[in-house]
Amino acid sequence: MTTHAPLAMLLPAIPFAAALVTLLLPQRSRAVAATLGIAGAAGALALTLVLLLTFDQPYGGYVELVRFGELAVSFGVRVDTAALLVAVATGVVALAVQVYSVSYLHDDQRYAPYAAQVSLFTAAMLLVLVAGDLIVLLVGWEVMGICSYLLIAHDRRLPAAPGAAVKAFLVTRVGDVGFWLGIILLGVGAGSFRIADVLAAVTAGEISGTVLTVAALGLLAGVAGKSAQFPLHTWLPDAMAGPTPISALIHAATMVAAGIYVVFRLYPVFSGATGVLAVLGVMAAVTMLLGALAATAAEDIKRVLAWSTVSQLAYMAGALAIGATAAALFHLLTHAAFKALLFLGAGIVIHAVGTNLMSGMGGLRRALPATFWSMTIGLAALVGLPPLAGFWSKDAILYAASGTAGWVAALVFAAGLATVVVTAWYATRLWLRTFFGAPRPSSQEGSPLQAMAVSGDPSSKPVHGAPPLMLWPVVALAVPSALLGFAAFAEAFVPWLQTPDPVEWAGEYVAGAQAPVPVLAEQELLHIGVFMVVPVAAVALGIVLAWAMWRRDTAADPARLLGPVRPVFAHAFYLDQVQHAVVVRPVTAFARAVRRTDEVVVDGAVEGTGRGTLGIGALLARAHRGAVPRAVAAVLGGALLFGIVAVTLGGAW
Amino acid sequence: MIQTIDHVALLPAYLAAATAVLALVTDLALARRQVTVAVTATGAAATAVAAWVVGTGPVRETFCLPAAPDACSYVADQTSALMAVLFALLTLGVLGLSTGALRSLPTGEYCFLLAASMTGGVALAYSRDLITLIVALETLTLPLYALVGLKRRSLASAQGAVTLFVVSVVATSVTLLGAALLYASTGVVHLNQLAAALTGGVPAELQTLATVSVVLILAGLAFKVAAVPFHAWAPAAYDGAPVPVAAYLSTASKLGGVVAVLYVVVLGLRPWLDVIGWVLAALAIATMTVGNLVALRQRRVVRLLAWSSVAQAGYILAPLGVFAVASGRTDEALTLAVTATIAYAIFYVVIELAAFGSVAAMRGGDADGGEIEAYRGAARRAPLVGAAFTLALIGLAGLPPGLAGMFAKVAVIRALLGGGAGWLALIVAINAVIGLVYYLRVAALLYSTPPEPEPAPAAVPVPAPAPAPAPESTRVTAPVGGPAAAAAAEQEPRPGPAAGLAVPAEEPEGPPGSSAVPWAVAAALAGATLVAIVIGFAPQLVLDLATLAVP
Amino acid sequence: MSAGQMLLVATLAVPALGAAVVALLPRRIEQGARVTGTVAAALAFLASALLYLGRDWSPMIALGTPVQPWYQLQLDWVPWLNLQFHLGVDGISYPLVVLTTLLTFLCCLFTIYRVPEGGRGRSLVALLLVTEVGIVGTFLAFDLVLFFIFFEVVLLPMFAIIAFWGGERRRHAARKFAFYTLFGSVLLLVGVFVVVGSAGTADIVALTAGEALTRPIQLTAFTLFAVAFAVKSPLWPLHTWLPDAHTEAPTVGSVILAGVLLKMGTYGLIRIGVGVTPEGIAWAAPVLGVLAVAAIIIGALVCLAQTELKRLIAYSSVGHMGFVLLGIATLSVAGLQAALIGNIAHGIITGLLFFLAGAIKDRAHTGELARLGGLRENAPVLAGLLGFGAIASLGLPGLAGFWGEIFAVVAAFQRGDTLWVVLGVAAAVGAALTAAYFLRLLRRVTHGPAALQLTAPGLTRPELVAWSPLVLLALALGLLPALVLGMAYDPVTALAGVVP
Amino acid sequence: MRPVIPYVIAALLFGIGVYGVLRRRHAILLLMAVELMLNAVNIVLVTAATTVQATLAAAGVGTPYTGHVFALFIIVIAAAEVGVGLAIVLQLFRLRSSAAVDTVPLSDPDPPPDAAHATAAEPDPPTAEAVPR
Repeated sequence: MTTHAPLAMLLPAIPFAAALVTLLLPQRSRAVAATLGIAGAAGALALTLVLLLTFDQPYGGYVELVRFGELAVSFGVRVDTAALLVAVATGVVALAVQVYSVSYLHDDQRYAPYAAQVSLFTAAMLLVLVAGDLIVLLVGWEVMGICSYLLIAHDRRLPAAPGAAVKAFLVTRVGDVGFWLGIILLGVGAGSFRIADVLAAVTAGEISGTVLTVAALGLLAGVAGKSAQFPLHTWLPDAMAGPTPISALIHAATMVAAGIYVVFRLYPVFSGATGVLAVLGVMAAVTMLLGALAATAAEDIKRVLAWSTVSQLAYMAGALAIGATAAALFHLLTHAAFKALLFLGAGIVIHAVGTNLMSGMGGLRRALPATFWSMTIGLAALVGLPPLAGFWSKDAILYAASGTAGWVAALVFAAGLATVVVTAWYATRLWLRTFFGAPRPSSQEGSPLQAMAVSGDPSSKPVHGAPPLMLWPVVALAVPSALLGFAAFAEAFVPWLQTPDPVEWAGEYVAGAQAPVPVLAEQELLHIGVFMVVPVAAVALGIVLAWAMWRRDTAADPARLLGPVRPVFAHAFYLDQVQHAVVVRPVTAFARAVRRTDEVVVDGAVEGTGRGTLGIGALLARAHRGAVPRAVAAVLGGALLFGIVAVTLGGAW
Repeated sequence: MIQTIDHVALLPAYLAAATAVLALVTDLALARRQVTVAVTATGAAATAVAAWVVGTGPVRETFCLPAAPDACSYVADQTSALMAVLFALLTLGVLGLSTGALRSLPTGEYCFLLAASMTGGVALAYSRDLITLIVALETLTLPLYALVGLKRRSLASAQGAVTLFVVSVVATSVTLLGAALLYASTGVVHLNQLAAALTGGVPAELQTLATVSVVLILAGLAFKVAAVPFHAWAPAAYDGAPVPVAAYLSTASKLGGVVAVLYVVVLGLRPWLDVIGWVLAALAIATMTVGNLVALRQRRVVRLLAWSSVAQAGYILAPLGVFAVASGRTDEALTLAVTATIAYAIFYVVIELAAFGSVAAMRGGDADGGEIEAYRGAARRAPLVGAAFTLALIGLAGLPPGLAGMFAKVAVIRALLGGGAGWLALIVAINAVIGLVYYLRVAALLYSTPPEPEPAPAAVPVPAPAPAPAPESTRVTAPVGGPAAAAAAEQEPRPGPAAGLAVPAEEPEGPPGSSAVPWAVAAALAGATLVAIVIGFAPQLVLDLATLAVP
Repeated sequence: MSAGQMLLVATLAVPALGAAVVALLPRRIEQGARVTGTVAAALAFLASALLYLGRDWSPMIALGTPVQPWYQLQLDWVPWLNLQFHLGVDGISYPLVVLTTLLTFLCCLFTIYRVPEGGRGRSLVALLLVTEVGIVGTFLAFDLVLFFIFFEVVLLPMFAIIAFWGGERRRHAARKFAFYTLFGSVLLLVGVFVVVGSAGTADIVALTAGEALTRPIQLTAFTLFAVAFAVKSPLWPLHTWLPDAHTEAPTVGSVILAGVLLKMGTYGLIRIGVGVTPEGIAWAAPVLGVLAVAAIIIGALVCLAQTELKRLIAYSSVGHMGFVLLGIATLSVAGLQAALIGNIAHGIITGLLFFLAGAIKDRAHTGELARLGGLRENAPVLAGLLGFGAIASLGLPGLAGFWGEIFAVVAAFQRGDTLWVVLGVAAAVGAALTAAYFLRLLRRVTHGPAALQLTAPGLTRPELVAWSPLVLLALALGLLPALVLGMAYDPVTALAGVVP
Repeated sequence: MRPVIPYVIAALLFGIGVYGVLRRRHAILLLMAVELMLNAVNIVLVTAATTVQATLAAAGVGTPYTGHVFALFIIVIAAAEVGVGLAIVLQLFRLRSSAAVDTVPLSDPDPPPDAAHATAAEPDPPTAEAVPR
């Protein structure tokens, strides 16, 4: 049994090295930066595949970094199939994004730092995936956050970008406060930060009761922040201000999925803590519906996809809440594929049309045929049309929800089913408004469609065909979106998705030690049976509804028929404004108050003592302004005073 | 029968008196300034050497009572030797500083009065009974009235002299009343006999009388040290007097007060420390606090130095305040406290001499201290003198570049905490902070940008600012010497006095008529600063001397 | 005089002589004086770095005294005051000494090319060297009275630096700094002699081991020490001198002030507070903890409402030192180690931030956030560095600031009882607030449209040379905290053993 | 038995002296008051000397004249003080044509532009109490 711990440690190192080298390059060298970026992503992907193929059982390896008292922090890895599968997904999407960005940002002269930051992000994501130590996991976790901050604010032209970047980082950072506390409670409780020790301690019951619950809730807060779950979801739609490939990589496939992955990896902590999974379940249900409904009324194509991501992540969270960890991970993988595809496709569409708003699109199926077909596959997978990947993974979740006892499962199932309908609705709306109907002139003049509309000839090719470097990744991603579902049929694949039983290999692996085969909790992923009809019917319902509303007036937006509810959905239930009013404004007001008190009271006291001393000095000086008799009086008076006091009190003390 | 008199013990006093007479005769005979000053200087030096030589010898006692041979009026032991040497050296130093001022003062009278005052000081050092002590104190003070009023046609000088005279006379009468009542209640005058009488306890009905008399004596002596509330004369006298006389007032005259208090308290009133302990503590606290607070508001340099010397008197008396606490009255605590007082006194007089020396060197000629504002940027024109003045000021504040001052304050705090008077140590600490406020104001002023030479007619005696170096920045000229000189001065020994002679050659001379610093003033200043730096780096020398000198 | 002892003396003597030489050079040689000063600073840095080699490799914890200096130099200076010229270095003080000499060297190097207004560069270099003597002396002193003397040596040179080369209200700020710090150090003096009075010796090595001090003595002494060190490493209520001093000080002054001057307070608290008066600090630990967390929260909130660049960075120091003091207040090995690395990290990062703030202020002639903006448009490298500094300072994991903050919270949690857990949580919230105000700073200064045109926006070579070591150190310490904590582990474990 | 009357006389004399010192404006008269105080001290000393002499004579120890010697010294001191004092007051009178003690300020007057040298003859005698600064 060969363990590849050192190799696994190398995994985050490759893109990190690429990032460092690209950062040191002068800004002008685009070609070198691009190649380095692609090489980094490809290298990581290749190494992951090697590790996956030569994998036989989970292993870990640790190098002690630093010791604080008896708590040590060690740079360690803990590799299992789940980690490697998500790593493969990350690698694929990262490679696709690097290739795609080369042409998408062809006119951006700050490409080198952009490529470096993407590589750095990939390294951080891989670090989170393979980290064997909670603190190292936290390092990867926060470096991802800062990379998303830097990349959102990358585009100089968008005035909203800096604000969105700060909002993204701060909302996740608020969640991370809980994450910090969770990790610290677990580490202090277990006496070590290694995940293996922590899980062993949890299962052995050393950490239990309120400590475990609070730690789990803390981790949950961090996950909610990072995976944009209610109530910390407000940053994801605004993060769309970043370049589209970034939205694809970070805000669709990898970073937002990291939260779900951490819950998967530390599952014993959550299952051990009473009531935490219930909280997760409720949160998931709420977020599912919230995301889907908000997507229905969004006008910007990227915001639709962002809200869709929020609701799909809620699916995965729901699955975790009811114990279907394999289904959750399976949906994570399929979602990574088709959501990345959709975003990159949207990028091509925006590139072609020149605007994000769907009002400026229409009838693009002939102008961008390849994009049209791949996005159709993507949308179909998103909706869950059999036999595409989305159907199998979402169906697994719904089936698991229906099969598990308890009100949480019922809630998840109900919300899931409703969301399937709404998802189908907005997906079809997007599909029809972008690719069908008459091409609508976008508000910004000079867009290629403008030319097409003016010339009245729909068939004339718009100036911007999809450049090959952007098209190939989209098409490539279409393959897993379509076929990944069938992987569920391969019996080797299912155990890969299982969470290895924590107790079995709690001990770290010294290279070469014989590790027992993990006993798998039998979760079967696949079932063919009558139950499959229910979700398919829901999808059909959603599609027909959307199609009917659209057919009435192909130029107008089907969302207009939502009536009074539309603005509520468009502003996502005004949660953004609520968050601003409840959190942001009070904190800034309190800060101003604290500053004033600090300057007036504390500083005032200090300056006051200064002025007071000078005042007393002035007083005494005035007392000395008299003439000589006053001095003589002072001498005699002083002698008299001292005499009287000496006589009366005597040597009393 | 004729009392045998030990003339060797009396040698320093003889030499001092002889100096005074010789100064008068030389002035009468030759009437040349340099010769008179030279004679007085050699006389002072001879007194110092004689006092040192007598001090190293065995303890010599003379003028003893026939009946009680141990009760002697004139004792030449180590304490007396140290004090006598200090008086002589201070007189020598002040004489050095006076060469500038002597251009407009009657040299003969000046030197005679100075030597007479020195004789009083030397006699005070050796005195061991109340009569000799008070008479010596008067001999020390009387010439000062005249010295302060010596500036002809200067109203401030005359007013200063009258202030000093009136308050001093009243204080002396209070002291004399105290001494008389003490003699009435105990029947003895010699300090060691007094101590014996007080241990035995005074008859009950005379207890209050004795207490009052002791307090009155302390009040009178506190006047000499310019302790609050007996201090009001100091600012007017210092400001009116010529700068060297102000130097003498703040060093020698104050040292005389301290010596008198020490002898009376430690030798005479040893058994009654509990009675007078709180008096000393109250005096010290009042003096420190009032001295520092009023000094904050002063606008003239010499007045500021006067108030600062009032505050410093508070620091000197502070260790004696430890007697107010029972744990402070043990022998071990007493030695600690007295050593600290003497050490602080020595550090203080050296730094004070350097401070007044710098003022004399900067103002030159016979000008008075002048406004503080006039010193703005003075350290740029005369970097070395500026550096010495800054070092002296920082020494008085008790901060590291002025290591001597810092060790002095550390010794006081050590003595207070050794004797268990923590609260007094805190008060001294707080006063050190207040003290830094005005010392730093003047020191920073020295190095700040000098005022544009506006055509103000004020005859600023300071040599006109050197042609401003090319302004390399929009700000007015940068500090030429730079505070680094002060900081650097602390690091390596100052170049020999010779180098500190005239203002360094490269410093282009101001307009004609402004006098370069006379060599004697520069020598005295350089000597004082050098001594300050040496004892700053090796304070143990002073502390050993002080331990030896505990009476 | 062994090689080690020679190095100890050299680390102090070289800058002192350098300052003297620079001050006494004739006024014509302006540039030359500054270069000699920088050479002296470089030699001092070299000597301090070599201190590490000279240590004996014997097992760190010899029996007996918990303080085990690598080597020490002990000469009698003033027996009457129990004062010995007793220098020594060990795992705790070595990183701080090297940080001081490095920062001073960088500042002197920086001053060769850019002299702030208000005075000549040579005087500034001389004063920096004297300040270095004071700070390094404080870190090397193993005698309480000597510690006090070096504690005070720093005061006047720093006053002069602020008062002559500072900004608009430099006089007021310098005076406030001088009197506030002197107030602290005179209390230290009284505390020192409370200890020396009752223990009979001022030798820190002996005092840490011995049980000479009774409980009441330790309590009174510690209260005095606590106030003195709280003034120096500004603990919240006693911090108001810091914003004025840092804002008005010239760039190099702010770097030294924030970089190492604050560490004298925290180092003193560790070496003397924990070492000499363990019962005192054990008794006062909760109060210290609460004030530290108050410093974190209030520091962060005030920064959130700040409108001036340098003042914001100054107040951020109050927050960061809050974390360090929380680490010390926990009195556990993890807490003290968190404090040590927090010290070094804050020194490096805030030093870099002040260099950058100074550069921005020189180019934009204003520090007001309202008028700055869009720095990355016309000065991308400077904006990038400011971004790096801000991100490092907000405690991004992987950079130096993170370890100090998280392990202070870990140590608080390890104490276990509710007060400390609440303090830990509050500190974690404080860390989030820190992220908020730094990102607000970046948004105001670097992002957005170019607000005003800068004079000579490009970075000059000397600036890059002066700043690159700090950037590299921030990254290196982030990835390898063992650089500092490796050598500090044994002495800290021994020191923590003393606490009851 | 201790003689009481001389002490009472001395006390009264000292009281009058103190009153004189505090009330009198003219320097010379103030000097006279001080002389009174000193003479009061002399009385105390002489009476104390006699009582000491009486007690010591009984005990047979012979140091009888300390008190008297002290009185002599005080007379000498008083004489010296008067000598110097009169000279100083004269100088003040010549400069200010008034020897009123209460016009001699303790603290520095408001610094007129040229405070260095007061002009020799003051044109108008200063008012009773200088304007409070």
